[in-house]
Amino acid sequence: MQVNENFEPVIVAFCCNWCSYAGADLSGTNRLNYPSNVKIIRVPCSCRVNPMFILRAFQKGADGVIICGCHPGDCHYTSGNYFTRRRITLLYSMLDFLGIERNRTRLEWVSAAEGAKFAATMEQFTADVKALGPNRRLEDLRCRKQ
Amino acid sequence: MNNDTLIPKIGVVTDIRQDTPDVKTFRVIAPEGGKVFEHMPGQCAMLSIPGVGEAMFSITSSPTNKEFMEFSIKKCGCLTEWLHAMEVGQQITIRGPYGNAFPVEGDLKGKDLLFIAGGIGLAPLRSVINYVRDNRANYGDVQVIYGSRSKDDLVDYKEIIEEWMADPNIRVDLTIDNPQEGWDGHVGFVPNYVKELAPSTSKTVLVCGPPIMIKFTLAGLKELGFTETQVYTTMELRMKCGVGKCGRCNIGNKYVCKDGPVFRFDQLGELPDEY
Amino acid sequence: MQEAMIKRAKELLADGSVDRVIGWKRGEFAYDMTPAVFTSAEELDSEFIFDDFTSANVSKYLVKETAKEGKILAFLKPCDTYSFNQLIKEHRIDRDKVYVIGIPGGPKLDIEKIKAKGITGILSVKNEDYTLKIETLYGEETMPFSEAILDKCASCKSKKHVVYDELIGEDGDVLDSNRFDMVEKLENMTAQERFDFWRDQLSKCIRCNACRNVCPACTCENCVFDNPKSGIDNKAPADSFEENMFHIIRAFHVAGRCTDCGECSRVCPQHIPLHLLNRKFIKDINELYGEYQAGADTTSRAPLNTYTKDDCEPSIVHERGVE
Amino acid sequence: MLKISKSKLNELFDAVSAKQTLYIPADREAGAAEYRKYEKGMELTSELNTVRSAKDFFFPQTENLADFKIEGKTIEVKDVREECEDFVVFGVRACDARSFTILDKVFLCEPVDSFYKNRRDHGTVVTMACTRPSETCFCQTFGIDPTVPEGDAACFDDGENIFFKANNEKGQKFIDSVASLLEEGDTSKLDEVQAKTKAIMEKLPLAKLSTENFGGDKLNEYFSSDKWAELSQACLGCGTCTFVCPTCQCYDIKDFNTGHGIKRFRCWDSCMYSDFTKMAHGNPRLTQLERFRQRFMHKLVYFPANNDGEFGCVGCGRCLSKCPISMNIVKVMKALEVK
Repeated sequence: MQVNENFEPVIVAFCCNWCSYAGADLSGTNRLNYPSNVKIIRVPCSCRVNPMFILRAFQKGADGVIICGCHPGDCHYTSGNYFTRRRITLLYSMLDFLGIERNRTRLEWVSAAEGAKFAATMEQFTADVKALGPNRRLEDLRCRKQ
Repeated sequence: MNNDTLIPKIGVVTDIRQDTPDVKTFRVIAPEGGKVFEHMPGQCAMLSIPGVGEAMFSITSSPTNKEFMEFSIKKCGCLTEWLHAMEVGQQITIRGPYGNAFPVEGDLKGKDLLFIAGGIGLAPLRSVINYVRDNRANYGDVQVIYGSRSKDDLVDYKEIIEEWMADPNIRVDLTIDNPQEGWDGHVGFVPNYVKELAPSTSKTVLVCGPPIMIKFTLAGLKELGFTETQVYTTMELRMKCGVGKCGRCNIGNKYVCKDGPVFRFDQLGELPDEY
Repeated sequence: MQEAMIKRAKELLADGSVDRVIGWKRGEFAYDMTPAVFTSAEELDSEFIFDDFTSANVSKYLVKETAKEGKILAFLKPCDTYSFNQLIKEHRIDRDKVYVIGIPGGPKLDIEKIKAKGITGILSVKNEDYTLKIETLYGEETMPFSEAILDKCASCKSKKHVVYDELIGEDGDVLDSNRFDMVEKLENMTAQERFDFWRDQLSKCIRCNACRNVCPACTCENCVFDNPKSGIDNKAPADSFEENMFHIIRAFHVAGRCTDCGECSRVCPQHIPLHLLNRKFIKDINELYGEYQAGADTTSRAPLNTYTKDDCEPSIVHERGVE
Repeated sequence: MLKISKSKLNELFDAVSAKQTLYIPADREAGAAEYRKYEKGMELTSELNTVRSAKDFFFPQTENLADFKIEGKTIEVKDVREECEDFVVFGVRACDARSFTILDKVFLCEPVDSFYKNRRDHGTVVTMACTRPSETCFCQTFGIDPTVPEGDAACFDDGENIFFKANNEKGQKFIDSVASLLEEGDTSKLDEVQAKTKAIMEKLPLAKLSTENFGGDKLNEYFSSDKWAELSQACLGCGTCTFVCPTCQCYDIKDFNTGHGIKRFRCWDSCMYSDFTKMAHGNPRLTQLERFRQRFMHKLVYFPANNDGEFGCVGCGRCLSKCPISMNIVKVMKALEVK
């Protein structure tokens, strides 16, 4: 696939308050860089992410959506991320079934201590989405900026 | 292409008055000054905050007011909550006027008038009352019976006290549902108060308020000897277009937005009971 | 079969074991039966019908019916019993208020398939030895029974009644159906091909909500798509995105609860194969979390209401099959 | 009468579409036709009618009414209307053609709906006479003759040829624009076909359905009929009947936030939906009974009461074949009129 060098994707990252959100903070305090394309939305737990949020993000202009939660077993609410795992697996599978590019969606477990992992994950994901080009298959034309 | 009524105009909110804990009165003018459009008492306008919603509100100010329009709006849903959060200077969209009006230049002319309002029901009647006050010679006796839950819930209390009560040409009777400190007026529900006052049956009645109040008031009026042809009211149903095309505000074959909102009770009686 | 059903219904009405009967009512034509509630023997005699076209699943009506006073007799086909069970599991139906008589299932016929053969002006449809003799305004037509079978019956998953108080006729078995074939075929396509397939299908959607309103799993009091506070309420697909979103979210909301009764595809006025979305979820659940048939029992936990510590990671989606 | 051989019909389509957009009913899949923008080689369907009605051309499912830009306290209203380009809809059946007359009564009465009028002014409707009515057809109940359809111009099929007749100036203009492809033809076979169709019409299962007992004068009687409860019992509350109906015209106006402005659009709405009349303080039509009743009362009683006896139904039969539970206007009429 041809990569458009000028294309800057919009990445929406849903980050769990108890781990990856703090992980993002840590990567900041450690002066680690991660792409400015990433817009973080803080959620109380990764299982707060309703499938609708993901679709709505794509509708309103996201080119990629990533969900970050606590490592399995570490959930602040005991089991939230286990439910997330099932739910999001099925949703991503459905998006794939509908022909939406696989690399536009991702789920990563990032703890509060993993600032470096957070930065690397975002770096990688942004590059992947950038390679895919703008989101066209799950786009609301009315929201496209003229 | 011609103007389309569905494409709204801009209105600027120039004054916001907190009337009661949940009612605010908004003063609206066109951006270039003056009124956005002319109307007759009883007519409505579609107000909207784009992205939030659009809804029909009765125009509370009298057409004789040449500078601005006013809307008394009770906070009860999504749009009204946004409207209540507005600041002076904010723009809204407005389209209208919609609906028929009270027949102030027709059947009501020369008649003795009795206005009965409950709560926010004063909003559409205020327009008529002020219209009548400004054209006082055209009408006979004018009496207003207005009630609310409490003194604080009386809409436009200031205007009622300072202008209407001071006007020797109209009689105003106020009532509140329950006794309250600092209130030495009448206490009791509007329908009972109407029966107590026993107004003359020669009067034409304009009644507006919550459905339950209207129901009992009408029954009371009938007891006093009033007929349905003497009593007018205004209806409200969900509306989208305002011009009888979107198909939702009908009672039988009449559209409230186009054939209403003002109905005489004998007209309503012919329609199915679905409101 | 119809006679036996009417006879039994009349007996149960007469001895007071039930107050009402839910079944199907004769229509104007040979094929337009309406689900209906009967309260008297006379009504049953004159209007009750059970034939090759009585395909509507009546279990969802029992949500409303069991909220009323009295007991109702429901005739349930095998596939309907799965929906019924699932509704019991979700506490939507009061089991004590229903007397279930299991009746044999299909295969039922799809009038649209007959019409698709260019047969019009249909006056009557008779099944003679698995050949349909169709009397029309333009003469008699014939076609094989097998070509007019409803899609949902063609890939029937089970002839077994999972719940009943009594049976009329024999009970069958869970079938080894080929219902996932089409899903698999799609999975083996490229992403672009899949996208084109679904765009072609979903662009037909007129958002009539028939799929949602007929679905026995869609029993929310206020659907998220009707709720102005959800931010996604819409009444018409104003954009291709909204077509996708409605069907993805609807399928997701019934994932793990959908019994694959196939009503969504049956009622779709535009013939969108909506059941494929639900089957995709069922297939994924079976493959990733173990075989699960919604409605097969009333006690097991729905796959999305539970988890194991060693569930697969979502990345499995990215690793398998073709991109 | 002027005619063209059916084998040359596509030449006519090519000629028309070279000048303006042409829509014809084409097969989408076996047994399901839809109006499509004509492209070279596209075949006219052999189906009697399309799944969706032709009202889409004048009253689309969604359309943009206005755009808003909000900045601080100010709002800017953008009129997004544009003069519509001329287009031709070919092959409209008599029932759908009549539905335009009914929609006109709603949208062209004061205040005129400029969105609708714009399309109506620029659209030419070329109708096609029916030769094989289906069992679900009951247009004759509403005084429609499917062998002589309305519309700007009408076409008649005698099996080999398509004959053309103009019903008004717009239709004449259409015929003139393709005159070079047409030739004078003998209509004797056409008369035969028409007579045969008329004979079939009399044998239709719904041929005896009559509107005699309906109309505005029986408003309260029908409204309070005790049949509604039974009739509406199985209704799912979906909008299928409304959306496939050529005369249903109720709409909703909604706003959509695009992130860089507000789009106000109008879309079809259905009186069968639970939120159709829902207000902040309540709903006058709380159960499906009231909503179901509204739909049929509107078509059979309210509409004729307001429109000189014209009914809000054209008997196209779409709701008969598409209702998921097979409840429809015919069943309602038959149940109610027993009096």
